[in-house]
Amino acid sequence: MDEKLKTELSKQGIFTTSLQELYNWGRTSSIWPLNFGLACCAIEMIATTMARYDLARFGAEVFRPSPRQADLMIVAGTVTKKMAPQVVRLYNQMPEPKYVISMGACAISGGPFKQGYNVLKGIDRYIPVDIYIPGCPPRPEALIDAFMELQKKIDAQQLTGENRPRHLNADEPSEFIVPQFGEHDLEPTRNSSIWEPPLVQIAQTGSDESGSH
Amino acid sequence: MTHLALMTQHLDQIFVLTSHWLLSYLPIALQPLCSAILSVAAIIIAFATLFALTTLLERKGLGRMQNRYGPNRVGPCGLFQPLADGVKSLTKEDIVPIRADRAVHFMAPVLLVAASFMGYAVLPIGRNMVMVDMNAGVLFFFAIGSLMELAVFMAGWSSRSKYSLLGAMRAIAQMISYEVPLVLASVVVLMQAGSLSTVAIVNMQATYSGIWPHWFVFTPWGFAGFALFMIAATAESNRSPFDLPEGESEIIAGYYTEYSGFKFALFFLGEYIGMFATSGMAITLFLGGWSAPFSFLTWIPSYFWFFAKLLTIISVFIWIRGTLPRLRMDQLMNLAWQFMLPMTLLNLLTTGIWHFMLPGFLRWIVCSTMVIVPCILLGSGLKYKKKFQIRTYHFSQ
Amino acid sequence: MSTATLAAASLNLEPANESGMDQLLEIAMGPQHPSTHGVFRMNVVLDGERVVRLKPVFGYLHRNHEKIAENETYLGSMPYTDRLDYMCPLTNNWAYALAVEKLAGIQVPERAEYLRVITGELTRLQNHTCLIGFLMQDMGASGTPLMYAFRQREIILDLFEALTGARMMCNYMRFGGCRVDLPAGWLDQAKKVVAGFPRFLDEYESLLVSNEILMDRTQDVGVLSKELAISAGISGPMARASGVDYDIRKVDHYSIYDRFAFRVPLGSHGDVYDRFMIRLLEMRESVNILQQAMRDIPEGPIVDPKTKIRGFRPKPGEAYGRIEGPKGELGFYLVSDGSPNPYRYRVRPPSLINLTILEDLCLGRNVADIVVILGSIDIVMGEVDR
Amino acid sequence: MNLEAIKSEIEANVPGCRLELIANPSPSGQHSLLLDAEHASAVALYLRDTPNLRFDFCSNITGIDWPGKEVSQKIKVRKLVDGVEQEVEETRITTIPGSLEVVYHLYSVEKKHGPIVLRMRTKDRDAGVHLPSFTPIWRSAELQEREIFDLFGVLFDGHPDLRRLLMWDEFQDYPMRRDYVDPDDYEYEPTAHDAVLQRARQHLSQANPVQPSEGEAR
Amino acid sequence: MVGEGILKGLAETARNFFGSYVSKDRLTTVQYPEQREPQIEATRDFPFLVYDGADWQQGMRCVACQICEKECPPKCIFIEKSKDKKPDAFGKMQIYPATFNIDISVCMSCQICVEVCPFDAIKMDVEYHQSSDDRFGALLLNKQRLSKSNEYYNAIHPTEASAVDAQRAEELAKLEAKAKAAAEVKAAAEAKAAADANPALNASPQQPAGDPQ
Repeated sequence: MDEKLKTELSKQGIFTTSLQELYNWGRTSSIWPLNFGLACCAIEMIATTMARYDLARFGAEVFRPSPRQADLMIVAGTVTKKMAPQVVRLYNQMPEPKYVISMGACAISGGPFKQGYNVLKGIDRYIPVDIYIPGCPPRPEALIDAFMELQKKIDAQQLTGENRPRHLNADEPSEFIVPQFGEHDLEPTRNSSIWEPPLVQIAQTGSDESGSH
Repeated sequence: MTHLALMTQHLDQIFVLTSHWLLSYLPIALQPLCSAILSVAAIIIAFATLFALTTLLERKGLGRMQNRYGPNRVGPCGLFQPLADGVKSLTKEDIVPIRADRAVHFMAPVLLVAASFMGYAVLPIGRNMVMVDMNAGVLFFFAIGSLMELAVFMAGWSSRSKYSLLGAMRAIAQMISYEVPLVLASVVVLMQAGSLSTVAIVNMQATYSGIWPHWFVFTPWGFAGFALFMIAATAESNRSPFDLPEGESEIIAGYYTEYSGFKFALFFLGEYIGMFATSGMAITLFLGGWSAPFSFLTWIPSYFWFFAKLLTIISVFIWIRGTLPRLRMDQLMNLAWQFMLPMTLLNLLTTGIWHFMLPGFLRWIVCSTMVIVPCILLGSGLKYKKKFQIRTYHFSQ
Repeated sequence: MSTATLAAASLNLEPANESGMDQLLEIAMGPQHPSTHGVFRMNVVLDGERVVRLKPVFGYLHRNHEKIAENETYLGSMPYTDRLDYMCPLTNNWAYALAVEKLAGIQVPERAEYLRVITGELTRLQNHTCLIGFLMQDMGASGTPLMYAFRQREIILDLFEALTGARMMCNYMRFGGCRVDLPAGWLDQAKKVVAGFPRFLDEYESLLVSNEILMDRTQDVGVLSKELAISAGISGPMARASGVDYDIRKVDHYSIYDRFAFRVPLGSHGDVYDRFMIRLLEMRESVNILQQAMRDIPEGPIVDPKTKIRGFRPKPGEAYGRIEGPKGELGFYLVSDGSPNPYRYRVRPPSLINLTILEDLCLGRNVADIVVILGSIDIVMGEVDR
Repeated sequence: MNLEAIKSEIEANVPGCRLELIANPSPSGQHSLLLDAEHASAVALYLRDTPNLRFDFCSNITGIDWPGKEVSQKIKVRKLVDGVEQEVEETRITTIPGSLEVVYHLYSVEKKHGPIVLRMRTKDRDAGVHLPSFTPIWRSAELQEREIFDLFGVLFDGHPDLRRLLMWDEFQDYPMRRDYVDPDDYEYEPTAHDAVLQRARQHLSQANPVQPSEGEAR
Repeated sequence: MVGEGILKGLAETARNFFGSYVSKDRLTTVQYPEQREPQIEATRDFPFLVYDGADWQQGMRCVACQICEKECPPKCIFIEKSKDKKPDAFGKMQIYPATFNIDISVCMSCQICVEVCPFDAIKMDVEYHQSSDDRFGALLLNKQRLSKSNEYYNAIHPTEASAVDAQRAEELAKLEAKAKAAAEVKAAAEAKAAADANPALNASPQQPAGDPQ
């Protein structure tokens, strides 16, 4: 049914919907996050659900403690290497369709702690991330903003065709490698099937002006 | 006037009449079966809708208690929130842990929902609106209610998860312990009514002296029985502050830790339906079922009163949930065996005395004393035994 | 569904002993658990629901703060201290600034001291309210006390934001003072907030203090003796709940705390209820201090003008500076070798050291008690693991 | 509290102990006592139990890594040069052996005084990293000593449960030592410079041995 | 009496429940996307570069001194100096940043770059709507995205900005006076040296394009 007919019908008082719309509407309107906080950002995440910001307005205050019942994983805080396997495992335990918001600088890239030996430089090395929120920590408004961004993203998803979401594509994995503790670092250090950074463009020549002062 | 009376009567009996009218088109041989199907469908639809509304009410009510709005974006005033949750749950992936007992894992939520719905068979929702007027209705209700324990334990055991198992063990211990005071608290009504039929019990309460109804809750033993019944019912339906089996901060999600998607939604549904059923039984036994609270309000349809009372009780549940912290397992058990059980037994005695004393002021005084004094004594005895108190603190110089 | 294998692995499904001879059940609480206050893990061995062994596992939030600080300038570590105990950034700032001031012999102007006291005590209020909220959450109170706590916290965070520019990561103190002076109208707003605070505390107390369930859950649970508390280095409200009369504000006479009249509440039982009540009482004392400080705050400079922002190099030496943080004794130990970054930078984390006795408190208790005891210790993983 | 007085008091009462007073040049004036490992426990017990000292609160325990270094000193030496005695400048290289140091800050809750700073040093940084544990004396040492073992590799003899505290058990290195080499995990650094740039470049040269062609500017 | 405390607690929650319908204090939710909290002036989020006048390239205050790059604790600033020079607001010929990148996926909003900047060129923004699903593209802010006008700065931090403007105006006035004096001296010298008939070079400083005030 095309949009024109639909608006025409709705003017007549007839509301139509497609399966896709209903499916997407259900998913967007009822995103239950995993009760999962890592560090400082978790406090802002809690603050977002509290009275002042009230994430419940979007129907998302149902923080499920068990990954089996959660839809959204808000990676809120620094992911250390010691924690990374558990984060991936939790993600694997969540049922499809599942989404990940990478909240805060640390979860995106290691943030201020990226120089640390035990800090994972971004959770997207191991699991696919839908929305990134920069900030250290992001304000609760920024989290709500990202949440709405995620809703928009879900709403725009097609159930069929090339661009269908990951969970509807049988070829795409829904579980990812859980890294193992190695003697010096995690093994593997990243999941190269989902994380391919752009080629590091470090000035090979003339770098001294930027490299030494 | 008679015209008005007829109209209100018709309004009161509208569902019964509609059902009769529909059935009259069917061959007589099919009528009992179809009547049953019709009633089952009506109950499932009505209470599933109530479930949806209650989850919303709970979320919004808790929100208001916590100085916020609660869901208000999905549909007008967030009215479609439960619908969205339902759609989402239906379309979620269903995960069965690889080492779980698949059959039992699947059976558990189904059994829970089925058992919790079966209790409604004997609940009179309105005048002449009861599916089966069983002469052992109350007994049937409690028998079916104990099926829920089985379902819960099946869920916990079949998941092969430690948290699930802990939750199931807690649930079994709690539900069996509270079954005893629950039944004993309702026995007082049976003593007085002399019948196990729910319909008879309600009919007995649906009479009035002046404007006042003859609800059992308006007697000392009835009030005590009601209070005890409600405490036991809270525990029986795993509501806060007795929500230990799913104590989120302790054992994740208890026995349904490993459930996802629609099976999890079924658990949710089963819990709420079970809660409605026990509340409905409390209404039937103590609050006069579908009868109006004042004689001059009888023109309002009977089913309205039933649901109004049900919603009031649900609101109290929500209110309590928003306020109280959870008990610990041993405290829960202590409450059941050291407070609830003696109180319910004493209440039986009180009811007997009430029955054999002449109506009058003296009867009230004697029975009230018999209920209140032991309650206070037992309560403060427990308090004393545990030595908990409000403390005073000193300050360093 | 092969996710299940992973689930099985994470939940460690094997019974403690396959032979079935002993009935012990080993469960791993955490690192992802609703009431471990972050990523903390306890390997608990249960006999039924009774705890027979409990081994805490740390390090899930070990973000190498100390190592990073050793490669950072002295000032550069200041914003990192915010992220240590992320519930109370300003006291962390303060402790660090104090340590550096000791190391380099910097004097702090009077107005700056007042600002520090005001922000520090506001932080204490905020921390204690939230702690009680989290404690109640662990007890299963559906979030209502936590919501009230956060309602109040937001009001205090508004003050922090107006002063320092950030809600949580304030980065406010500087060596020899504070970064910015009070903006116009801030003091009046703060006075209003502080004046309204006792009313909130009254409400909070009527919601919680006399609640029988709460008393039943907390009294005589997790009893910590005075001797063990001292030996195990327990500090802050937790030690005072056990009757240890030790408040660094009184003992060290640091900053200008000598000028304020305030009392130090002491508990006598050392159980969870005492820890909870001591914090409530401490908040009332903090309100006292705040009122005095806001009444007396003088005009003047807010930072020692001699201290450089860039190129700050203390002379070689070492210093240990500590303050009474909301969680306990928060200390910073710095070793300087004369370079712009510290040779050794060490945080004395009260949260970690207060956890030393976790197993002692939990043995023989219920699973439900573990979370309550843990909640009453008041940990923040950012500080425990650093 | 005079540290000198405490030192002589300990020396008088704990036979055989060797204490050294380490002065602290910074304005904090927190001087410290260097204990020898053999008598450290006895000294600690003395400090804890003597009625006028009563250092019952071991607040803070820190590990410090002092890697061995070569110090070149220019010394003027009188020497015969070409038969004439002259003052010649000579560079003498002395190797200071490395050690791991553990610093204790003690307070007294009972007497409300402190701090007294104790230090202990290991013999070297490889095999002789043993020090006595203070956990039996102050319970607060339990987790802090584990942390120092984890991050510095000091082995505390007599510790009841000496496991890694923060890093995972399989981990091999001691990351807070000055010569620790971070794992190479810098694949993407859009704003790399200084040390980070060095590491990123190192990673790049390891990951793609072939020099990438002159790419466009970032 | 057993239950007294429980009843007290119930009364408290009931008070809040009914209070939420009448009192603003008991319904603290700010319904975020539609309602906003009043902007607090001191709020900071991510840094931006101030430029004077209308053209961001011309008026950029930054002179690529790289102090902020060096002082930034998490090292999220990257600057490349230009090869040529352009006049700054005071007319002095200065190099400018050829590249100025801030990786806000690392930035921890600590404001140290602002404190150390001697040119008032970098300030803190209040914009937190930065969430995106593009990790590598959207979160690395380049010079153009970082540049914001002085008017914008005045709008978000009025007190601070007017102080900065006043100080800069003062400096400019001083410089102008100095230049004037220098020009006078020069003119005198020129007049004196007129006999030499040497072509005098115009050394008076160029006026900047976009000058505040």
